[in-house]
Amino acid sequence: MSGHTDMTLVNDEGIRIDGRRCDEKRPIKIEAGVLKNADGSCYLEIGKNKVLCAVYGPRECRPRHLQDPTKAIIQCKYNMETYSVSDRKRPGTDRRSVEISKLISEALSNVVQVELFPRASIDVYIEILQANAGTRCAGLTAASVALADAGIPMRDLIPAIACGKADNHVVLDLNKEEDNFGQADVPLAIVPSTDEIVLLQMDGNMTREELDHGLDMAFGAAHEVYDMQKAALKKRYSEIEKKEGATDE
Amino acid sequence: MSGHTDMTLVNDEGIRIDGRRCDEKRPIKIEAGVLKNADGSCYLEIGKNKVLCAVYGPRECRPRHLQDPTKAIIQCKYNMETYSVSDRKRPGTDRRSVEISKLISEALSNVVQVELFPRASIDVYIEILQANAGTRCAGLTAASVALADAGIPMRDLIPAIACGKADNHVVLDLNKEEDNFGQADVPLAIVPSTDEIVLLQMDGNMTREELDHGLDMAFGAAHEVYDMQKAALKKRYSEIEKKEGATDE
Amino acid sequence: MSGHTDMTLVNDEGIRIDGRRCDEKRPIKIEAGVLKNADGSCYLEIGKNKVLCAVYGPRECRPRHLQDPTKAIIQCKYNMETYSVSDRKRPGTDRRSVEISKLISEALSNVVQVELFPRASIDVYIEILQANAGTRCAGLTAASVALADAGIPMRDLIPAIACGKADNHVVLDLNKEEDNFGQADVPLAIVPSTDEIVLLQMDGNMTREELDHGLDMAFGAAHEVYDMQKAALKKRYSEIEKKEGATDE
Amino acid sequence: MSDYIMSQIKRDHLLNLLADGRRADSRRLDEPRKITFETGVIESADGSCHLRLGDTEGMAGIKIIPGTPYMDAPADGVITTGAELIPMAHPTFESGPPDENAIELARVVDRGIRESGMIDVKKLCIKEGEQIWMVYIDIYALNWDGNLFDAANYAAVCALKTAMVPNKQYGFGDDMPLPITCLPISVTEAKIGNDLIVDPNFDEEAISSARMTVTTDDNGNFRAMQKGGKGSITRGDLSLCLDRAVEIGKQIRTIIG
Amino acid sequence: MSDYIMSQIKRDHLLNLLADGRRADSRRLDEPRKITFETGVIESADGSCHLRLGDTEGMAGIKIIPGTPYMDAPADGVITTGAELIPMAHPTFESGPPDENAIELARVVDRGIRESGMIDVKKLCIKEGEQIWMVYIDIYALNWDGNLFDAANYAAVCALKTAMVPNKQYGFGDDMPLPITCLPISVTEAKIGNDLIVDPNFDEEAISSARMTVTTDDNGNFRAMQKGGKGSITRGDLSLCLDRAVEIGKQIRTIIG
Amino acid sequence: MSDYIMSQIKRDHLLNLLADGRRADSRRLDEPRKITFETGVIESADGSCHLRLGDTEGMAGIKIIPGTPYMDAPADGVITTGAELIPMAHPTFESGPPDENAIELARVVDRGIRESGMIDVKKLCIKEGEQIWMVYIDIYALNWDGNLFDAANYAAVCALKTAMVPNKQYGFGDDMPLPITCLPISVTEAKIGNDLIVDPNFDEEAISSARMTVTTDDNGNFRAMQKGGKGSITRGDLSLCLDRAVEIGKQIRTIIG
Repeated sequence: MSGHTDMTLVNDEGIRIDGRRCDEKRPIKIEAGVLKNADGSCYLEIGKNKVLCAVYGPRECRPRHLQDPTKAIIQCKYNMETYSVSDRKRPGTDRRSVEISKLISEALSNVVQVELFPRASIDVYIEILQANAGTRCAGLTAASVALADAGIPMRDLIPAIACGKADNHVVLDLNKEEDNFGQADVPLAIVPSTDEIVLLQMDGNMTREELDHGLDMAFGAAHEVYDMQKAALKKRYSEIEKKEGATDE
Repeated sequence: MSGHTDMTLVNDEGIRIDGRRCDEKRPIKIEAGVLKNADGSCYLEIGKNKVLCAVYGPRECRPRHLQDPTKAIIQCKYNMETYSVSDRKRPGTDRRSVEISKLISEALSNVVQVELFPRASIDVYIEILQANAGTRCAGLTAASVALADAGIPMRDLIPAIACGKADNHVVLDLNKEEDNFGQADVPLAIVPSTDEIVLLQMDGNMTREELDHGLDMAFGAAHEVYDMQKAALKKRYSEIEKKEGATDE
Repeated sequence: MSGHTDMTLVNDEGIRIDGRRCDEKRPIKIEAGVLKNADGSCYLEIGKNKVLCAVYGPRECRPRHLQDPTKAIIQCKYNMETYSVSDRKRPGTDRRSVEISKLISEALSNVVQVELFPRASIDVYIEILQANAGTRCAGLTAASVALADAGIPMRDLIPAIACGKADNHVVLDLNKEEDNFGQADVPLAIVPSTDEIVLLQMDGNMTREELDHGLDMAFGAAHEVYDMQKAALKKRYSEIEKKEGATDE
Repeated sequence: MSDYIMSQIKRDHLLNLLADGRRADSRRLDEPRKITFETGVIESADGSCHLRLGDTEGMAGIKIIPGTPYMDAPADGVITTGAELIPMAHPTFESGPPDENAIELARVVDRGIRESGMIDVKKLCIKEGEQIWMVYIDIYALNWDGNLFDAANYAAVCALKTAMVPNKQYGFGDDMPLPITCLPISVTEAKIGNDLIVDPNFDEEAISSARMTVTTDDNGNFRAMQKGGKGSITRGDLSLCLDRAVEIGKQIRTIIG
Repeated sequence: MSDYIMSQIKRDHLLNLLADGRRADSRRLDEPRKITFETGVIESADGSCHLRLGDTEGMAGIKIIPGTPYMDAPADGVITTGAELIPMAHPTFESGPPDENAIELARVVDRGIRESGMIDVKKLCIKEGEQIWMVYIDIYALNWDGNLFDAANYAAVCALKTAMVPNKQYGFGDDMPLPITCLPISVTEAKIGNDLIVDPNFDEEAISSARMTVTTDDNGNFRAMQKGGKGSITRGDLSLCLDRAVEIGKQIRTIIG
Repeated sequence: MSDYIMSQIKRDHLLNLLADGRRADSRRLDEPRKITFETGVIESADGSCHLRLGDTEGMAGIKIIPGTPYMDAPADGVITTGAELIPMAHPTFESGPPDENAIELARVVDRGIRESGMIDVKKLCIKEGEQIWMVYIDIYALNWDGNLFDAANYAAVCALKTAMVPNKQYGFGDDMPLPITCLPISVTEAKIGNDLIVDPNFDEEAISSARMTVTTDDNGNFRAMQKGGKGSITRGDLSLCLDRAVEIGKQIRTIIG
């Protein structure tokens, strides 16, 4: 978020480096149930981001001192693979991934019916295979699909998407260049049925008007992402039904 | 403790860099009860050293395998803040602080009536805000005040102070230059009521006569420090009484 | 195992750098019962390798979650002392020592009657005092002697020795130069009474014929090592008897 | 009486008060606690501040050291922010490397300082491509009574504002003040029931469902935000937080500015 | 029905099948599972391969970065291999640094690649004594259904085979393929009772007493071997493993070559 | 019979003996155990010593390696001392990084060597400001029967005394002995009841309340001291320790000198 670059991020026609308009999100692909062992899983692409998410649980919470006698805890591990970024990332946890894991765990706690599973742990593993700005939103979007795929009771899904600012334009869903050299980044995640905000961060420089405009776009786009989440789950269920039907014959 | 420097540490009149005579300790300020959450606390300055100490306990000892079924254990953590020294100290524990924590825990075990609290832990946290030679003595002196402030039964307080050698003079309470470029440093801590030695280290080069002379000075000075410890606690108790009196009205 | 060097590893007469023939192993010295505290111990030299092994157990297995309710587990720690190699080795565990510790534990599990000691741990500590190629074989050979010295029921001992290839000759028991600049290294450990293979690794480049030839030599040499293991234990038992006899008088 | 029952009683008490628009310490919902602070307290630091926000107490110290620039910004100084929740500050804090709470705290403070451009890193170049100044901001919680986010932000800002670049120590001429362009001020609110309260203390934080931190610059522009906690906020809540962050930020700036 | 009884029943079932020379998924004893793979799937990597061996699934990514050579090989590139058994891949895998299983896996794959001379490290010199290419091979298990050794080997080999040295990114001219001399292929067998079966799946591994991995080069020479597990193999077993490694290695090479 | 009862009986036995001025192994109170040692036992080290003090047994190895000097001492060699209480040496020692006992041990030995000026670090300069010799002293406990402090000190001193600076290996000319100026010898006593006993063994340490280590140089000057343990010593105790450290130090010097 340097705010300084010779690069033109948004041209005079309001078109961005990757050909998008300011209010346009990147192409998204969501697939549920992609891994055999996990209780639930999801593969998600948004632009050049590639994210894999697996869910295990509810299962015994270890270490035991983390158990909550009144409800399940959600333990998310966000992890970037070493080759997912331009410089090789050192393996292992860093401060950034600790913060993101915490925020995603908290966001998911809003919709998962944790009170049904006292003392249990619901473990969410997010692997960033390829990163291109927006991985925390991509990971969270995939995570709620994987949770649903695991059959874990939820009151809603969580779609996430960022807005921000680049070359003095308020833009939706920043790409890598806009993230590096733009002026602001505002990741947002909501509960679509109530429009509650469950994840919100911002860094950069925005006026109140810009921020309101950006959030309007992000709320709208989040509802579109929500439709794609539901479609991916519908497709998954119909595949399972087909398989089970086939087995019945 | 290089023993080599072009600096004159003690001049022909027997006056040291900071204007002290050889048998003079630095100005000391002790304040008990400075932190709200801690069960007991103490802020101490000696020369340019600034030390904060908090005590929690007796409380449940964790991890459990450290519990002693016959008495409380004293767990001290001595920690230097990153900006307390001229070069930035890396955060986290190093070998020096592990050794000092161990020695202070052992020294305090002499006076705390640990046998009254089987299985418990008494936790002593010493933070070095600013270091200028003599922090282990400063930390230990503050710790016994903080323990008393916490109302933990003790058979005495522990004052601590160093003697040493610089420019071939036996000196009391070394400052940073004398610690870096002097010839010997001898931290000492005693139980004033019995003159037992509970902490003693030495490095450098001293003859028996020099050492005896230094220890004589340090024992004397420790008794003076003891008076200041008691005064700080008396002040603290009278403040508490005043407050409680005020509440009664 | 670079395979490239200007050094002549095996000369025209088939004689190696250290004067050995291709099928000749280095001088071996084995002594059992060398440490006072350990339940069993062994000191072993092969060529310039010097290895010390101590065994403790069967004893309580900690941490508890590693306990096996049906049998003892064997926990081996292979460790190189910092000065055992030409460059100073950093203290602590590295990936190589983790792998070797695992392979030696697995090999020993073949002969120790672990089913006699449910929930217990048998701890094997191997310290490499001086390394000169072949330390995993030396360590494993010493370990089974130390286990026997500890009186732990075993169905056999395990001798270990390497074969390999250097200057296009198949050779027995590689030395350091052959290990660094030779063409293949094949550590082997067997159960002599049945000729079962319990440890086998290989890296380098060998044809089937070369490998078969090398293994023939290594099997033969392992039986010779086995005789030396038994001799060391016999010597140890007779010393113990002598002592006990002396005590009886 | 058990801890659990005590905490239930305290909880009910606080919720009853809030229902009347009141708080246990008689503050208004949008009223931060009293701030007292002292700068320059640590001579071994290049800048320092001991700050109290009510009974929450912390120390920020600045160390400025020559270092090597990053390849992609060869003339820019480097900022590094750390926060330690040392066990001195609260019975529940544990020894050891920073946990997720300490890491989040440090990163939120860091973003406020970094993204506001508070420090003009362009002026921290010693020799382009070779040597720049590295500014280490280290924050220690000394006593935790809620809202460490704002206490840490204020302490760090005050310490930076009064910090000197130690040119002399390294033979680069006279010491100079750290190049400061503005004061990023965070305002943190807790959501309890349907209410948002500014600068929650420990008891209030304990019963809150969500936390919202908004950092503004001298112009009232937004420079950093962070929602925390396992609950949610509404768009209306956010709007109130943004309004208050501007307004209260101004007040705070008059106190510490 | 308890897990223990389930596993006993499964065990007996598999042993009964093997007594008839059959396997639960109707493979022959010397028949590996189906391999499917896709290379170049990760644009941010210099080489990559997503590979499935039956239901075992992994990803290998290659990063090629300029670095400093070792003193004793001033003109040679450097190869580093890591493997992570991330908790995504199996309910028993745990977060944290690689354990002994992950380390053994990485080292066995590494030895196959290194000792076969698959990568001509002499051609990875940028400036002798100063700068060489460092080739990082990172392997992630995504779904574990047995025999990670072969899956990791095949994924790494495919990723390397299609990797490009990023000369352009560092201003050294045009990108070039990584200099590959041969394809080291491992074949892993599990010993169950007196039988040796190729490419064991999870259930088969669970009841096996020993594991034998043999890696051959294009000429059918042996380049790496590793016996694992708490059981033993006979010299006759080894002979069979060596024969099969050559034969099946050839088949695999036609699939991924 | 329980361990606890055993240890009580042993304790009473030792205390009864001490009341008569005797020790279980019939030593006088001020009599150290027999020292046997062998230097040069490790060819891969630049100096080494395997030493026994009674049944306490340890190994010290020296590695001397070119390195970069510290900024504030550009022409001085660097000394680093490590000690490992490996689990081989006693059933209570655990694997892992050095704990507080190992750290204290290493630091006390280090101070004796460093503060006595035993090694003339001024003579360990290769090129001022650029390259100096780094002397690594690594001590391993092999069998612990009490008083590791003295055993480690003696082993390290013997290893250093016989160490060679490996000039040849690095092309700096002929090897030379490490520049040694004196032999710092520590004498450790344990306080049991009101008695002080020299060189306590394991059983004696177990019932002692305090430990006092005093290190002298060839002139009988004091170079390092360390009181340890949860008990105290009197000024009179200290006086006795100082006297004995000089006297016994001389005896030890004739043995290992």
